[in-house]
Amino acid sequence: MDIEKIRKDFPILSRKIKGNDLIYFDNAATSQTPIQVINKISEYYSKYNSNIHRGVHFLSQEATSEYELVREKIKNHFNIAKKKEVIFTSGTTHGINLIASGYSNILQKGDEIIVSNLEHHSNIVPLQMLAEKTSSILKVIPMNLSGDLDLKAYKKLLNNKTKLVFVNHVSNSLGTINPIKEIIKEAHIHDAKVLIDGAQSAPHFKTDLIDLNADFYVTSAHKLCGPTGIGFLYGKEVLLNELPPYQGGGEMISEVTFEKTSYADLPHKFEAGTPNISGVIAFGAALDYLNGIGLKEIENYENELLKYATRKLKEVKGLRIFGEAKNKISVISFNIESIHPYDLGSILDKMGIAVRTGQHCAQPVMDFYQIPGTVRVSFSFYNTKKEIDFLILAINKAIKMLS
Amino acid sequence: MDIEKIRKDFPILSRKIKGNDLIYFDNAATSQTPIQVINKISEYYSKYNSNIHRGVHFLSQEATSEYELVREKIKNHFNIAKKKEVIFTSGTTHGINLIASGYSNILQKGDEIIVSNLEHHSNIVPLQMLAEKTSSILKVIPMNLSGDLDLKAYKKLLNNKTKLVFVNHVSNSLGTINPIKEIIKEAHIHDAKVLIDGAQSAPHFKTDLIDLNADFYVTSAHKLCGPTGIGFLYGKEVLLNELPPYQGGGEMISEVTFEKTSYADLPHKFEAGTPNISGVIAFGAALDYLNGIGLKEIENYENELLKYATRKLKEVKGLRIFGEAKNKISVISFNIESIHPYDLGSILDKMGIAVRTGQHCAQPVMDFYQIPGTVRVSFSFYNTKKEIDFLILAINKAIKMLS
Amino acid sequence: MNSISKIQKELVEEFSFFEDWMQRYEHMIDLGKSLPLIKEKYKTDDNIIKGCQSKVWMHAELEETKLIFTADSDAIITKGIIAILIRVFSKQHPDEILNADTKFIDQIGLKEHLSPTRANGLVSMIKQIKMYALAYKTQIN
Amino acid sequence: MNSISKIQKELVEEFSFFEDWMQRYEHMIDLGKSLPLIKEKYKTDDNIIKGCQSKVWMHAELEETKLIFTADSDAIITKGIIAILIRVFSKQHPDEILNADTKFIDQIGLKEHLSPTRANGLVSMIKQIKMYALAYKTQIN
Ligand SMILES: Cc1ncc(COP(=O)(O)O)c(C=O)c1O
Ligand SMILES: Cc1ncc(COP(=O)(O)O)c(C=O)c1O
Repeated sequence: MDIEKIRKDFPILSRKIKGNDLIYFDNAATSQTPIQVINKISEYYSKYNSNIHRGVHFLSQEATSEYELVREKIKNHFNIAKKKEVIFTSGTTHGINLIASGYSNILQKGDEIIVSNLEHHSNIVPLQMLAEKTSSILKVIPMNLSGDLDLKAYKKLLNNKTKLVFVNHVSNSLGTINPIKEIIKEAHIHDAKVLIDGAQSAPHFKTDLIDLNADFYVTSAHKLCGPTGIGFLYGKEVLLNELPPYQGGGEMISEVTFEKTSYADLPHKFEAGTPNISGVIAFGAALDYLNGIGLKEIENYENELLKYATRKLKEVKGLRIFGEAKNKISVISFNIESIHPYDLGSILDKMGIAVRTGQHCAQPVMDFYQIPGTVRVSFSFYNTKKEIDFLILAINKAIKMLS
Repeated sequence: MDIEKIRKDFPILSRKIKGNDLIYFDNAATSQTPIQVINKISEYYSKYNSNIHRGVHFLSQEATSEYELVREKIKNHFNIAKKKEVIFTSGTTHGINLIASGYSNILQKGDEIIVSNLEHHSNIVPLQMLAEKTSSILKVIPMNLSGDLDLKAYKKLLNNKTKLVFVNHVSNSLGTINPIKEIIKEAHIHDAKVLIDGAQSAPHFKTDLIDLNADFYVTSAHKLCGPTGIGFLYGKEVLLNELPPYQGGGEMISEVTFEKTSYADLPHKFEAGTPNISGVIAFGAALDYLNGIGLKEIENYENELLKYATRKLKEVKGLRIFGEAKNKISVISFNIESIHPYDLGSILDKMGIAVRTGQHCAQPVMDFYQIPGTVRVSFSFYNTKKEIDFLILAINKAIKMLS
Repeated sequence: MNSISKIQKELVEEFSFFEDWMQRYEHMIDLGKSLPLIKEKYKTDDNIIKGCQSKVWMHAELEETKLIFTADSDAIITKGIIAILIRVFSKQHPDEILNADTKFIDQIGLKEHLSPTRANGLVSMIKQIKMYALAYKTQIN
Repeated sequence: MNSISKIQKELVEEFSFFEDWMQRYEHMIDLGKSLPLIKEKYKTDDNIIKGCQSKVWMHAELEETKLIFTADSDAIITKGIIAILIRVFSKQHPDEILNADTKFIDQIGLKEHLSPTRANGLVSMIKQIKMYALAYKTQIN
């Protein structure tokens, strides 16, 4: 992996922030976009922008086939059985809501839903809404100090009332890689269906959905070097067929009269309205880009960054890392004794370093540690050890200012 | 208006299709994108791509303020009272579903919803779903042969059980401009709330939401020279506050614990998850572009194209226009005796002319005329009379081939 | 070379005479005019093939060991397409229909000249033809 | 020139000495250390000002005709911001507080150096100060 060459693909990385080089360590919030993806968007709007699927004309045909090609790419990349099991969404949050809302017609009073303590709000709130609507019960897999889920406790939560389990593959606040294969297997013993939130895992290592045997899977392109406003939902065909459509509109119907409307087949049933066509096409370019580098290469390099940064950060006096799971991705949440994360983040920003501070949309994790929030640095394959060294310098400078 | 100069802003217009210049007459499906909008997208991803609202760092601040600036632009462009009444959606379909779904907790058995016969499927199916869920009754404003709504019949449909009226400002299949100000006024007498589907009107003339006194309004950027995957919903503050959130996730909460979650205020309550940030920002650029030309100028010029094309088309033997309302925009739906619209569309396509054929997601309109579909040409301000002349030539050639 | 391959070869040659798509379309439309029409009584909803903006009705019946196809469409280009298929597959033995490949479609350049909706329709028609072959095959045996 | 404007002018001058944001931040942090602290008993949820990632508690009480503000925050930069505001608005008559403009904030360059969340927080703090002024104004009259 030639990092210097890779960095040149990302125009934003040459930005200066108040005289300093931009150091972008907020990759868990959104990834940066290579020129190949930006160019694909321009190409779309300059050459074959058109509404898809229903058009007889040339542009519409080109746009449709580019769009459908991406469905195929996603199928291959994530090892999905059938193309029609890939539903385009506007992102992870949309995908989770689509499934949660679909089960509001299926779940019965007293049924149980399991979620983990490590989730992003997007994987909590829709389930709270579902539980309220159906009078089902939301149960929480507890976590421990290292940031791992308590699998023993999970197994005890499962029973024949458990209908759904929603868990993220990787925690966005701590970086923990959850043992989802085992989680799925256990759930299936009780015939519960499992949704995996892949927002934080898809960017960092290869996901094989057939091997995992997940029932549903969601992720967002904007964390995968792709554009905003697009993601996809995978669902097993039989399960998706059981769910009612989420939104009504064009594209998702086969016949409309005021007396009776019949719905189209998968995937269209869940893709109402004009989709984010340029987003889908650019998402395809992003996958091509990542595969051009190689997800294994990315994983190895990011692991190296994680190890290096962890070691360096631990040398900083008073610094405590939250989340030290054995299996984790290149996300480090930390605080420094008696310094508010927001203060530290502000000073780092002034030195050109973009980090995130606060609760990271994961208030239950913060509540668990009884902290108001953390500073989170998250690395991507275009980051370098040199940038990490500068981070350490900057942190030490900030500590001086803030004490 | 300098059309030649304007045409140069649209890279796609210089495309050749099988040796012919592209003539794009499918503007009602999606509009083309000026270079100013394309460049704005590239700029976003090259300079300040970042997740918004929660970030301490510079990029996030820039992205957030550009994003929020567009809310302001929309507020001004559509004359909306308050910024927080502007909710970003993924498009018209999403906006309609959000409102329809919100009323599923409010409508009671026996309540009535009115829709028109002239609607796009996106403004029918969500209401059918709502009616089914709430056991309310869906009533239809009939249309007449000219493609106008029957307002007398509408008034008779209204009563004190009417809770919602969903009507488009302009029909996408026929081009009819509906008298929505009157429709809204009548509905308000019965305290019914009105949603206006502005997908086809916003591109063609100025909309003043305070003057119209609409309760809800939706439209899509992709028909307004903007990108795909983004639109907005306007709703009166008091009404939006009464509706439950549509999707759960990040951004739309103020506090999350497993026991109790509280929702954020408008507009965030309805904007769960990472939004289509680049889409929003490019939408802003599109509005700037249109305002740079002037909506009044656009309206006048398009009216000229409409008149010219209508006259020329009527000279074609056997051609029948569907929808000849006095007030209409530059959309013409037609058929030629004993020629299937799909055949005609295919031949036109081969000559580089992009038109749409079929039902235009408005099956009830086709059912009304008892036809399988039409050929629809729809003009935008970058089209020319010369292109219309070529269309007429091409139609005559196609008729020879197909008879 | 069996009969199906021969007809396919003929068709490919026939179409290769034309220099542009316009002429090819005209030829296809001409072929459509000689389509062996389905009897009105078979024009039922059951016999409609989905996947087209236009409607296609198709019917098959056995004459000794050969399948005879008749069809119709409300669109003339679609009629041309189905006429081409019927020329290839009608009056053939179900086994031969089942074994036949459909490379000739690409060779004619049909797919690249059809809209995807129509190309889908074409695929549906071939599927339907093979389904009939499968169904009648058992009747013969 | 009334007392509020004078203090504002002083502050603007004070900050103009510093050449870069780093020094300005350091100065702000220093000011934060001299913030008149709110009494623990007033550190209730009622007195929290929303709109910040960090928490801000503020309390006001009347001493004759002047309002006295005390405050605290869990973040040190936020303490600096509120210290600046208190220096301007504390020990002033409610009327003067209500009439005061807040241009000095832009003149110091505070807003452009703060994150929008913090800038929002700043706006909320000023709002809160003016609310207190409004509430106590009626007590005086
Ligand atoms: C009148 C009308 N309503 C709704 C829609 C749906 O818009 P979108 O597909 O952008 O959600 C359209 C566009 O096709 C339309 O023309
Ligand atoms: C684990 C996890 N789940 C869900 C989300 C929500 O993704 P989006 O905002 O793209 O819908 C995120 C991203 O912030 C995340 O990290």
